[in-house]
Amino acid sequence: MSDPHHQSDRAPGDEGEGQSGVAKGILGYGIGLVLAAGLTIVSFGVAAGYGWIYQPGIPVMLLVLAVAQMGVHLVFFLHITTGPDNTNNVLALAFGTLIVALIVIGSLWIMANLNHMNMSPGEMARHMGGF
Amino acid sequence: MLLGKLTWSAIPLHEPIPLITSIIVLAVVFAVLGIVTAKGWWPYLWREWITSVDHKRIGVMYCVMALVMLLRGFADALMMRSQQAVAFHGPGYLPPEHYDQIFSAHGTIMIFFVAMPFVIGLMNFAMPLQLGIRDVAFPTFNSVSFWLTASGALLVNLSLFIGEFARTGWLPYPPLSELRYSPGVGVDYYLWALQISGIGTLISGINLVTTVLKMRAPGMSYTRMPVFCWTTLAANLLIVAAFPILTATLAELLLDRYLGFHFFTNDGGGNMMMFMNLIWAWGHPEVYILILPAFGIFSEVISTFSGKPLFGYRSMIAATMAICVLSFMVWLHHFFTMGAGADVNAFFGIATMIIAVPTGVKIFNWMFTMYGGTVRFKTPMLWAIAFICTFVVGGMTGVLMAVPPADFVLHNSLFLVAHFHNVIIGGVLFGCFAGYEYWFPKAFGFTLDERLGKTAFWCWFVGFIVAFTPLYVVGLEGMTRRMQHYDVAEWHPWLIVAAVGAAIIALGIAFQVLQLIVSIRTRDQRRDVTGDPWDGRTLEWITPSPPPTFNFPVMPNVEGEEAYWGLKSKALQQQRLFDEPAYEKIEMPRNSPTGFFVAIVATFMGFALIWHIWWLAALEFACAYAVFVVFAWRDEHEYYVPAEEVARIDRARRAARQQSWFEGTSA
Amino acid sequence: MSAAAADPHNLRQGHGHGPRGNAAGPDEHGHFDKRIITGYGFWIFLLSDIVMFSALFATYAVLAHATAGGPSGKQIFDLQNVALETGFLLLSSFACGMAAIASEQKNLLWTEIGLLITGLLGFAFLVLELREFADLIAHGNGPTRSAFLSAFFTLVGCHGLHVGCGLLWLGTMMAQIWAKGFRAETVRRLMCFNLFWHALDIIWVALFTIVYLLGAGQ
Amino acid sequence: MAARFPARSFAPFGLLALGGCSAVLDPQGPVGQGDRIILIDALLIMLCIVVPTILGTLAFAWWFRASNTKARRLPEFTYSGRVELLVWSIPVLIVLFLGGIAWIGSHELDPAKPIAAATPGGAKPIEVDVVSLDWKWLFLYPEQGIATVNQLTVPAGAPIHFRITSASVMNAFFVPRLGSMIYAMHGMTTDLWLRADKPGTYRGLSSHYSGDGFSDMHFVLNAVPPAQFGAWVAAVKGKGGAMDRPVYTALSQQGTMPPATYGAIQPGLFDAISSGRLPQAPGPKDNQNAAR
Ligand code: HEA
Ligand code: HEA
Ligand code: CUA
Ligand SMILES: [Cu+2]
Repeated sequence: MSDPHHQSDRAPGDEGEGQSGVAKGILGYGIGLVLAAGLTIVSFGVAAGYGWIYQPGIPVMLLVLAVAQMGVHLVFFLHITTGPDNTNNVLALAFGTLIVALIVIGSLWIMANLNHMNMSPGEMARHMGGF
Repeated sequence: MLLGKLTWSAIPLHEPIPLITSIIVLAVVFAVLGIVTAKGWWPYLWREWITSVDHKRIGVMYCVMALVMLLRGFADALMMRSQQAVAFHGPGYLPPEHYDQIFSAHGTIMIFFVAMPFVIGLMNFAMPLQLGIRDVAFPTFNSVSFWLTASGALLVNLSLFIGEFARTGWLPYPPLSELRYSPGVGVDYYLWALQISGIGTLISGINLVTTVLKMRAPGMSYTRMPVFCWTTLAANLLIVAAFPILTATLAELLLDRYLGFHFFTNDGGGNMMMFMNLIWAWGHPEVYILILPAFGIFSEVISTFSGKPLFGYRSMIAATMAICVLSFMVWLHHFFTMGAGADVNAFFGIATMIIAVPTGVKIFNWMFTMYGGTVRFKTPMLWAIAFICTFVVGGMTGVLMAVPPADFVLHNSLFLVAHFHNVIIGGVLFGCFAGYEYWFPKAFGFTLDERLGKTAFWCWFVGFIVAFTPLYVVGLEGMTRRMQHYDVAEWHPWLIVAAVGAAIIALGIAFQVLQLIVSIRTRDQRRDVTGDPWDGRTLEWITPSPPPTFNFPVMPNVEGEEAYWGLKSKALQQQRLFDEPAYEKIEMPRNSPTGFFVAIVATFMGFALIWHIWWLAALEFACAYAVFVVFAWRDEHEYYVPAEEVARIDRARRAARQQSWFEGTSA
Repeated sequence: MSAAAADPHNLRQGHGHGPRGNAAGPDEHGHFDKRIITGYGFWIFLLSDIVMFSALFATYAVLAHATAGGPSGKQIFDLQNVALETGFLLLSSFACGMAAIASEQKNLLWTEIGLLITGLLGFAFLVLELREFADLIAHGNGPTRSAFLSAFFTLVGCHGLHVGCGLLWLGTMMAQIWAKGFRAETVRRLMCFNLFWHALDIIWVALFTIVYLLGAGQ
Repeated sequence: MAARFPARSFAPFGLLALGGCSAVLDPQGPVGQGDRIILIDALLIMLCIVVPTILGTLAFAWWFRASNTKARRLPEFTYSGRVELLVWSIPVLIVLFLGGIAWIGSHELDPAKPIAAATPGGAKPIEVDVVSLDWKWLFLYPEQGIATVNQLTVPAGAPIHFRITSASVMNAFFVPRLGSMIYAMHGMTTDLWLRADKPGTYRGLSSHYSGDGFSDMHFVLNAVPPAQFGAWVAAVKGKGGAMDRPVYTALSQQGTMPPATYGAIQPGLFDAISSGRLPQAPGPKDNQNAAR
């Protein structure tokens, strides 16, 4: 009997085919490690500013690299995939991501606006001269 | 110092009002403890309640705590209403430093220790029953959640006797709440109490989300869940997503106060506006955490007492989830007047209004549920109808304040106070009362007195209107909230009317208490033998009242919406009960004192931190770690309810059903 | 397949494996798969934790320029140290994964070794972080210096606190496996620990990017 | 107060007629008038849906009561595409309308947006710098070089530009009969433009709770005919007294006080307060108890 409910859902962190081989498991983590290490090195390299990258674009580049690396962690370490057995896990993740995005973007937008509107004249002068 | 900042002067010996209150409260507490001891109830309480991990028991305890705290919150409300009724051209009877504590405590207690526990209690009680399962996902954590909430409530109430409570309003805006402007322990009481209970709430949210998503009876697909389960899911998703923000925000304020950080201070580059931003990023979702479960209760109640399935079931679900997401996009409407630019204000104003759409859909669907139904005016239904009539007014004034130019003159006025009492009392509280009357027979096995219930309802309804309509008027007359006294003659008559309204509400409360007492005394005549006193439609009515620990002798298999209604109709049609199932032993989680111990540790730790008793705090940290290790080390033991026991209980239920359905004596 | 259809009173019994339209279904005894439930609950907890961090991140981003005359990130961040920390944490995550694989094979020795390495690397990370903090404070750049430093210490320190708690938890787990072997509940807890440790790594990625790399570039 | 504005006659709360002059609904300047008309429009349009909803609920409940034998029961009526469409679209339409008002209103009535004089080419704007203290209001007139506490005199018909800050905790500056309020915050400056069209005495207050003395934190705003304004300024100057650092420092102690005037101000005082260069107000005296 194909035991439906044991497959139809999966705990986050559980790997795909259940108790598959050790080698396969190590390989998965290994790939993850290599990718993550690579992305980290590139990030630090970009930030060190060896002049590889169009200077003003660096922050964007760094953010993209970070997102990529988080994806690598999710897939290879946490085993969150888009498979049907993972739907609930992914939906929860999507909800969490949405909330994080709303909070961070919303806060930054609101606070930038407030800081701009409510800046004191004295402060303004300092701000203009500052960074 | 052995006792940190704690000295005798912290006890309000020289101030008559707090002193007398303290003495009365302490007398009542000791009387209750004394009775329990004298009657030898401790072992029973310990076994059956304090260490219980049964979701029904925990749900009931949450509700009891909410009702007790409701009395405390109401005492505060009465004091405020009477103070404002007399404090025209004079100081009234409450000096500002007391009055300021009172409204802060009132708001804090009502939101965190009345409304939250009440809705969480009802969700805990009813949701697993409706889903057809035996318990929530993490029964022991459920108990931990409850006891942490109780610990927070205890700390808040302790501030009455020892020290003081915050004088900052229910949301402690810095810099007023910073050490410089609030050097006392009041704000610390507030902060630690909420951090502790907030963790409890968060755990409860995780628990209930997991329960709904992962533990439904066979066949109970998402589109077959009762709407109350949907709103439970939505409310708990909001808890999971919003409470961490509260934790972080309060932690930042704590760091400012305890370690001299500069998050929100006037100096060091701190930014007070960041606090408003973050606290409302939690605060707005919070009000939907409160109202969504109430919406769920009304859905159940209206459908049951109209004798019809809910109208527009799928629309209801869509509306619920829409509110859930939208609630995270509107928080700026609480500070339109902080000087943000027009684009920002307008954006958040419009986002706020959009919530009126799904809410309106819900209201209309309830109306159409009654349309063509057979409406029975039992007490829960009265609360539901009154809810629609009052909530739409409160919602309307909310939308009004979502228009920024209108809010520019209404913000922080008593108009605002009227708005939120309108939605909270007319929505959340009426919902909780409806749920209380509706599920009481399920929880205790006997019904509540209808006549007294209806009298209480009418007092409440009338009292509510008399108490809060005047606040809209004085709000438009420019009266600001949190006024300890005033000298504007136009306001005075309205505030006297409002005080009369509060007195009528008090009458309603008296009748509610009376109802409970009378019903308990006459419980033998009002037994609910069938387990289905209202001719219900969802699975909680399939089990006996009160339900056995394991809820269902055999897991129900769900074949459509309104799982129980389907079964019931079929049985009635065939004029016989279904065959007896084969009973098997049932595995249930064991009781656990973990929650209780965690709460004790948390209470002492909170107290130590509030009073800067560092050795005690350190000790409690060590204890907390010890509790964790013991807990993490435990072996999970279940126990089994033997098949014979299961069979005995279910046969009794079947006999009662047989009797009432097919042998005359109808329910 | 047709268990439900053959069950007129809709109360399941016997041993048929009925259809499960959704994954939530229990088996015929009313048991749910605890591993999935526990894992899912913990996953939700992690998401809530991430939301908490997002509030701290938002605060940091808002206050990053509020240096009140004190040093800015550029002046105090030592990227080499951060790179080292990142390396430790990443390897620790990997070791944790290895321990997970070993525990799936019920291999006590390798599980313990994996966890030990995980812990040691995590500890090394923590030491580096504490050294950085101590250094800043010693130079008068503690959290009370400016709003920026308050936010910095809180955000990074909160992650560090998580790592510290994780280490305590890790120790408990190791002792437990040693003493009791691979019981179902221990394995479940180990799975949760794994999730926790990997999640911390994810947060660290956001941290080193937003706080250190972007901060140093300002 | 005479009902000068026709809109007032359909003030939605019939009750209000009893309330004497209700501040927010009887504004005396363009900002308040804008706020009020928006408030009333929004309320009316919503009442169009809210009142029928309440009546409909009561009617349905009553008609379909169990004891009514005439009611037609439709136990299967649980879905209707037409009703669904209706229940979604009516709120959507109202929100579209309200959203439009909100967008335009937010921009037109943005507190920081300068307003014109009552008559074209009329009185030129006057500047008032506002500082909220524990628990009193300090008004600085940079152009006139005078200062007042808890009393504010302005020429009727002239736009007033308020720059608002706080020396300690948050407050909100609000003159209900002139319109919009705005927060006063330490280290920050908020802008607000108001105008009083008619001479008169209007109540002003803090509409954001700020501690124990908060209830006394109100002031009077005297709008005087423009001609008298100059005389008033001269009188204040004549009375003497100066708002300088020592006086300001004394003022920033916690406490309430009756209205007062100062014939001179130390230049740059407001900028020093609002930019945080002057120390923040000290707060409660028993601060020592708060030893860490
Ligand atoms: C859940 C939320 C809640 C509830 C239910 C209430 C209920 C009431 N509130 Fe409150 N209120 C707030 C939340 C709430 N309030 C908040 C958040 C604030 C802002 C605080 C601040 O400014 O910071 C506030 C502020 C506030 C003010 C301050 C206004 C001001 O700022 O000037 C006033 C003034 O009178 C007031 C009055 C009342 C009254 C008369 C009631 C009454 O309706 C009380 C009703 C009585 C009860 C709810 C108890 C009755 C029931 C029982 C005891 C159960 C009976 C027993 C059995 C069934 C067995 N409230
Ligand atoms: C349970 C609690 C609860 C609920 C449900 C709501 C619901 C809403 N609230 Fe309320 N609110 C509070 C509790 C709540 N609020 C509290 C406690 C505060 C004050 C906190 C403090 O400062 O201390 C507050 C403050 C508050 C403000 C801030 C005002 C200010 O500080 O100046 C605003 C402004 O936009 C607002 C708006 C709304 C809106 C638009 C809704 C909407 O969700 C309402 C939607 C419902 C309807 C609109 C009615 C039904 C719909 C129809 C019949 C359809 C047709 C109607 C239309 C299309 C309009 N609320
Ligand atoms: Cu297969 Cu249980
Ligand atoms: Cu809100």
